[in-house]
Amino acid sequence: MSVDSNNGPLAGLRRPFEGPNTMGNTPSFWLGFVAAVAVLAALPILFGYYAAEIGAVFLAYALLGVSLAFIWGYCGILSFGQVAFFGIGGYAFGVVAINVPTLTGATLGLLAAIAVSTCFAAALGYFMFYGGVRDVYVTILTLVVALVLYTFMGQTAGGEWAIGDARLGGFNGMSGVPNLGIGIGSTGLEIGIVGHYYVTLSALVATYLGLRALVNSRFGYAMVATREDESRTEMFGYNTTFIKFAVFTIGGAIAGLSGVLFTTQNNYIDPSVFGITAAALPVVWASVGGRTSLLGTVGAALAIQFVDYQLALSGSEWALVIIGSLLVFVVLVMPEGVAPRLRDLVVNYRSSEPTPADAPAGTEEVSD
Amino acid sequence: MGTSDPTVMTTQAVDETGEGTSRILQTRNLRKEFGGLTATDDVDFALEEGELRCLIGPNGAGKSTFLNLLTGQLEPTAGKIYYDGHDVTDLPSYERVDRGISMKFQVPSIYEGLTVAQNLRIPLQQVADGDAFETRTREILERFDLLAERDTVASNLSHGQQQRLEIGMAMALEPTLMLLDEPVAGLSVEETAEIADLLREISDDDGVALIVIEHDIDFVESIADRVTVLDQGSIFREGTVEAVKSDPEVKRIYLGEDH
Amino acid sequence: MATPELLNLGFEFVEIFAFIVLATVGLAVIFGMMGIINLAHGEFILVGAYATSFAVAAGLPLAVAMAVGVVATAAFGLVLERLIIRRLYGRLLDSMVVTWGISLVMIQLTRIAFGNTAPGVGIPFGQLPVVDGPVYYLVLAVVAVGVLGGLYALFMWTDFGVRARATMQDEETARSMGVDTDRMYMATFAIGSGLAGLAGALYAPVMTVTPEYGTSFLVESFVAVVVGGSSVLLGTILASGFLGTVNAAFTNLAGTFMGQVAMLVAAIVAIRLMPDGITGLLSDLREKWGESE
Amino acid sequence: MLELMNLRASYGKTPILRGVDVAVDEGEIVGIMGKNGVGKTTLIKAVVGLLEADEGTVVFDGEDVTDEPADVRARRGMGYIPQGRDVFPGLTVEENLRMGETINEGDDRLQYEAVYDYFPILEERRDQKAGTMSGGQQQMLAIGRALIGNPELLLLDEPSEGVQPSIVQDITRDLRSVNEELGTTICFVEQNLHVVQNLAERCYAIDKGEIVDELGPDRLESRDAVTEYLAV
Amino acid sequence: VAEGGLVGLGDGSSGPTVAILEDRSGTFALTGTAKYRTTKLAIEEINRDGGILGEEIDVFAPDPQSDNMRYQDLTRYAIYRENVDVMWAGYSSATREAIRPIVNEHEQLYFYTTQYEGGVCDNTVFPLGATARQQLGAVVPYMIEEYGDEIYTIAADYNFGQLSGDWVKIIAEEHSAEVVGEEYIPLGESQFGSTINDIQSADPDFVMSMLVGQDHSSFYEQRLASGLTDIPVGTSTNMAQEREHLRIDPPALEDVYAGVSYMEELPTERNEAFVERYYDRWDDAEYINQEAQNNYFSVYLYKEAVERAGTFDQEAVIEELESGIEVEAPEGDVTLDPATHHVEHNMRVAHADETHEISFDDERTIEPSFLHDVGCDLTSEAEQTQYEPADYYEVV
Ligand SMILES: Nc1ncnc2c1ncn2[C@@H]1O[C@H](COP(=O)(O)OP(=O)(O)OP(=O)(O)O)[C@@H](O)[C@H]1O
Ligand SMILES: Nc1ncnc2c1ncn2[C@@H]1O[C@H](COP(=O)(O)OP(=O)(O)OP(=O)(O)O)[C@@H](O)[C@H]1O
Ligand SMILES: NC(N)=O
Ligand SMILES: [Mg+2]
Ligand SMILES: [Mg+2]
Repeated sequence: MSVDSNNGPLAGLRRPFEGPNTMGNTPSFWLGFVAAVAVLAALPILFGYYAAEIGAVFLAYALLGVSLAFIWGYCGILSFGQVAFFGIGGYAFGVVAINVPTLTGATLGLLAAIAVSTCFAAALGYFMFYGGVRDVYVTILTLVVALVLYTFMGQTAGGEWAIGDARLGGFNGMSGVPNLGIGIGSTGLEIGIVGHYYVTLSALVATYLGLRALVNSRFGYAMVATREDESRTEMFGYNTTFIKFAVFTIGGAIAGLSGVLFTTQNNYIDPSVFGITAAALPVVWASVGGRTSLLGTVGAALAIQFVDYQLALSGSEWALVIIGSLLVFVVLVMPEGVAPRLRDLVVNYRSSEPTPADAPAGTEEVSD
Repeated sequence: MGTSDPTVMTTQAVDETGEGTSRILQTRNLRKEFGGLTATDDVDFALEEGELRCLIGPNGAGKSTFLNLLTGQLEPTAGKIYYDGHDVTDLPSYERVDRGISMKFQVPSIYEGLTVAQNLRIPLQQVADGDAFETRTREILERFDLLAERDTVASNLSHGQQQRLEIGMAMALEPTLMLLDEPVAGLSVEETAEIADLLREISDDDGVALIVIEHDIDFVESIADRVTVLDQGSIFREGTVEAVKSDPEVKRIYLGEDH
Repeated sequence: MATPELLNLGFEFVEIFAFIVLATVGLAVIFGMMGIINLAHGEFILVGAYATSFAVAAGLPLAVAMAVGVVATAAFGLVLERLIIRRLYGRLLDSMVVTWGISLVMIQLTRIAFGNTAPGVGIPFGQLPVVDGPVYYLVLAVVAVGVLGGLYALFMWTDFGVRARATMQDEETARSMGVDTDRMYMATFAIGSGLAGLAGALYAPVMTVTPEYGTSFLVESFVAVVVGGSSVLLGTILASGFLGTVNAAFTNLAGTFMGQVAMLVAAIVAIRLMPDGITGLLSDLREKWGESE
Repeated sequence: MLELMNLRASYGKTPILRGVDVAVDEGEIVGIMGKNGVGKTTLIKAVVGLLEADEGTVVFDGEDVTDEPADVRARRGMGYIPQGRDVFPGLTVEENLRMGETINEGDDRLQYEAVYDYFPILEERRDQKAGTMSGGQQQMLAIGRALIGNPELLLLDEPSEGVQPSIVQDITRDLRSVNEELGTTICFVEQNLHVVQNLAERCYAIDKGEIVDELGPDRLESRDAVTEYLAV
Repeated sequence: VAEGGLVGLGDGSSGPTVAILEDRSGTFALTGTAKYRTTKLAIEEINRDGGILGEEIDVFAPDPQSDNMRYQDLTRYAIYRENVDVMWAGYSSATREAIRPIVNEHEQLYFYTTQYEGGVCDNTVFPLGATARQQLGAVVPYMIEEYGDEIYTIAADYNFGQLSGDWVKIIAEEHSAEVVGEEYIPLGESQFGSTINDIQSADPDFVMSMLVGQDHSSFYEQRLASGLTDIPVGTSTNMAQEREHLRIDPPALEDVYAGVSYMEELPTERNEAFVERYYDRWDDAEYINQEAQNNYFSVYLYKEAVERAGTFDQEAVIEELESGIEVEAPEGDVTLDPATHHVEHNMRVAHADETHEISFDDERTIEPSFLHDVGCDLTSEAEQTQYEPADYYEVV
């Protein structure tokens, strides 16, 4: 621990975001965090539109990963269907924005999409948790919900499957989804490629900080207690059913937001977002990065998708073999994920150092 | 059979005349069946405010079942539970806790992955925050002799420390009624004595009512004013420890001739 | 409804029932007995199908080729259990993540090694006289029921079964009772794998064998296991019956798509109403019935 | 029958047993006592093979079994009753008993009736899932399960925990008669004064992973001598 | 933030770069591999003959592995980093739709060559495959004439299949025939028990099959096992694309009739020479499907347009493509229709007998008339639409 970890000049600013439920409660961690955000922010300046366009997709994925790490890592709910909310958010935005092809539509679309995915998650959560569905059954049920959506959206090719001007489009997907924008009518801001990148990055950073504050709050402890032992927690006067319901709903809202960011980047969405491969990706990111580490999950999502992208460019058939093996390897060797392992390394390293203040700056400590 | 107590009252009656009786808990015809087996058989049970009652009885008599009915872990087949003058039969567990019932399970069930301080935080943040929270944390750790273990992960505590932590957590809720299922099982004589002192203290100093299940009759003797003997789901005897201990029927079904 | 139509509907039910049972048993044994959620279940089925296809292509008679498929999958499962799965006991969710990784690898390796199709295997036995369909589907149904009966006897009545179940519940204690628990794990996993291989082998003649072959079984098997609940074998029968009925009825009324959707929706509702599955509900009912005694 | 020489064992890096020497003769009833967390359970686990010894030897029936896995030792005739009633919760009572037979491949197993005689409740509940039995009922099942294989050596870890007083007395008596009638050697861990005094012929006291005392029949008579080690 | 620096980077050589994004693995590898190979073959032939405008063609050809997400990534990469002059990409319509927003945003010249549902009217996209209207227009009237006027449609349950089903109805009506039943089968379904029952009970004169993918080819084996081979099958998808007649043992495809613009078996001298060149180049190749042939001739179409334009500039090339170009394709001479960016194909009916021998019948040229009817004219108006028959025909 750094000497000034609890009374530096910025300690007051940091306090709401720190606590035993998150890793990285030191000034050097925050230094590294700011540096990492700065690097991400610089990417479009350094590498232009292309980096912005590709990078925004990765960041949207990272946000999806965060939504899972939050509910799985902190509340023990493994949803295999986060993509359901992701996809619903994307489609909902498309439906609204296509029907109202002005900035009003884009603005409404964003609000509507988050509302719809939140409500859907709330409905599903209510249905499951108040119905006594538990553990692995939640996992499989959420997966089945995603697969039902996949099957359902796949057969919406016909013209009758339109909401106003927006064709759902079956497997061919919904095309012509407008860009993000804020405004009324034609006055306002349409968000272009680079703007979109920064919007996505901001959403990710804001969500991360918000969730950090949440998990270190009173509610956060209740979540962790629920994860550790539900019936015990109930005996301490917590309505664990409600806690799970609320957490699941928040997770759905975040996934919905990431879906909007993803869909507006591609101006297109199709049912494959609900498919089993897509459904498994958030689970992969959270497992590899460390589900109890929001930042670890972000890092894993970015890294894995980047590697996958590079493998795709190389055209290698081995991409899936490599990703799959990586997953098996990480879970077997580091059951908690990479970030917690790194944290342990850093902690061990520090405690073996006579002068902890000299420990290398935060970049070492990649976990949150 | 349940001793039919002429003072058993309906909810309303309790509400109106509560002061006269100072009765904190009362069950009426409480019944729980598992398939063909009646684990709790029409039990009428009553507990005074601040009383420390031990529940003894043969294995399988239905002691744990009875306690689990009180906490809401199990749903009764029939009957009513009144707590502090209110019918709580249909309330979920967490709402019963809000009203002041807390419980320690038969098997230790602390949060093994969390530290002692984090464990304590879960109940404590329900009743205190800010400075009060810090003070209370310290107080409880001191009282249960866990100050040195503050940052120890609970799974690394000894059995006795775990038991103390769990009682401490139940106390943190500032309950008016505490239910303990075999709190000294597997503890050494020394630790058993420590727990006995603790429970007496909780009862005498804090005025908390307690129901304690235990097979260790010496322990029971060292803490309890009155004991209730359950057998085959029903209240078999109720009275002072001496009276119950010397009852030949209790000897026959439960204590054996050594006692 | 006219008799031939009823017969056709019945035939359809038998077909779907057999499919769900055979798709599910392997998964059910591995999940229910060992607490491993095998997301690579479909790819175990794939191993059975490929082995069968290649054995037929190599000139073996179909029945022998199918036996090859079963044995190959059991052996494959055995190897995987020793290398990977045994590290996952007691880690339910991790097992799901790891086996998903395995599934990715297997699909892609199959593709790289064998291309996009395996050699075709014709449907044996010709067609039925009354209803329009292959005799083979009836054979599948008989095998499905036989497998369930055999498994029930094996796990409930034999010493092996009691030991295997005991091992899965508490390995340490079972070992201290003289059970070679490593062998129990291997044997149980191999049986589960072999059953997956059996499904692959039996459906190799009916369905085109491609690297994605296994995914056709996945949804049905998972849904059936979950709807079935904790008593895996009884659960498999009841869930297959229930889901098969829903699927057959809706397929008949409104086509294959509606059949599938109806089945999935029925499954979701079923889990909501019976969080512990059909067999969970049964034991609750047993408890309730006891009350009136 | 059983001889432990300089036995050392640990969980991870924490040493728990620091060189234990124990010898139990055929037909003896030997107790092991000590306060919580001193390593009694660890010792028993090292004997039955659920924990690997770091150092030292375990000799059973004249043979060095130190490197044998638990299941092999069990089949040699070690019966074990774990602390905390580790019955198989999903198996029925009768299936649990059936598991007990596993350790004995010979034909001198006990009949179910014999076990039911000791614990009638087990016969009544033969088809009930063990996990739904009460705490004490599970303990009886655990004992019955070990008896049925008719082991040469019976190792019990706190058999009285959670059992009602009268049955504790019954169990004590039953174990004595098993010892007398079947010649079973018994080695048990206990916290319960009555059991220690009424069952043990000889008793080791353990503290911090080492044998610190051995009590013969005369000292076992004395309540004070015994409680010293239960409340060290 | 400036795009500059990127655009200029290029790849050193000044010659044209072509993206071939065709699946060599995954679900569509069976057709995609041949598409990739024929494109490569054409480019190699052109390079050997001195390239286009004297420039050698560079190829950017990673394997998208039948994954639409990869297609999106690769399309962006091709446009931004490889700065490609033209691209061939994708087998399924879903792939085309997934990348069309990117293609549109960057006004990228794009050839989509799969036979498809039709209706795409898009200023930088050239959908050169035969449309459902063209393929079904060849086979359905032929089947009605030969077998009768009761039709049972089974089709893959997605955009292409459903629209094809609509076209069967339209064409049936035009020929006073009737669709007596239709069933849409989920992609990936490989059990046809109930479908076959339904066909048996409806007892049509023939079945129209627009089944897609390898899972669906189980239909033919199950058709044989259920004794359904006495009912002939017309198709716009099978045989010419996934060579079911070669993959499945006879006589499962007995009396299957496909409306095609091309099959490898086409017995013309020009085609036989093409087939020989192909197998010389790719000795492990298995089959040249219909779309692979489209890829091949469209490379020449592109070459012709560039040479006429005298530049690789995409706008100029598109303008030349819209001037009505004709090339000698293995299927016969084909003409690009300037207004719709589609091709007037030489359509024929291919018949498989009980040994799966292929014979051809009823050859004629069918123009892409639907888009004309709806008023698509890309020479005068830039559009990015996909029209559907439901908007213009009562019967669907
Ligand atoms: N879920 C259940 N299903 C069936 N029977 C049950 C269930 N739970 C408890 N029982 C039975 O109910 C009876 C009472 O059990 P309970 O656990 O309350 O006993 P207890 O008095 O606490 O005993 P002990 O002192 O041994 O802990 C026992 O016979 C037990 O087998
Ligand atoms: N699985 C384990 N991992 C790490 N440490 C352990 C483990 N099991 C026990 N210990 C520790 O080893 C020490 C000895 O434990 P053991 O269970 O042998 O004690 P015991 O004498 O049987 O105590 P009790 O009377 O409470 O049963 C204790 O300090 C305990 O905390
Ligand atoms: N264009 C097709 N077959 O999807
Ligand atoms: Mg109890
Ligand atoms: Mg112990």
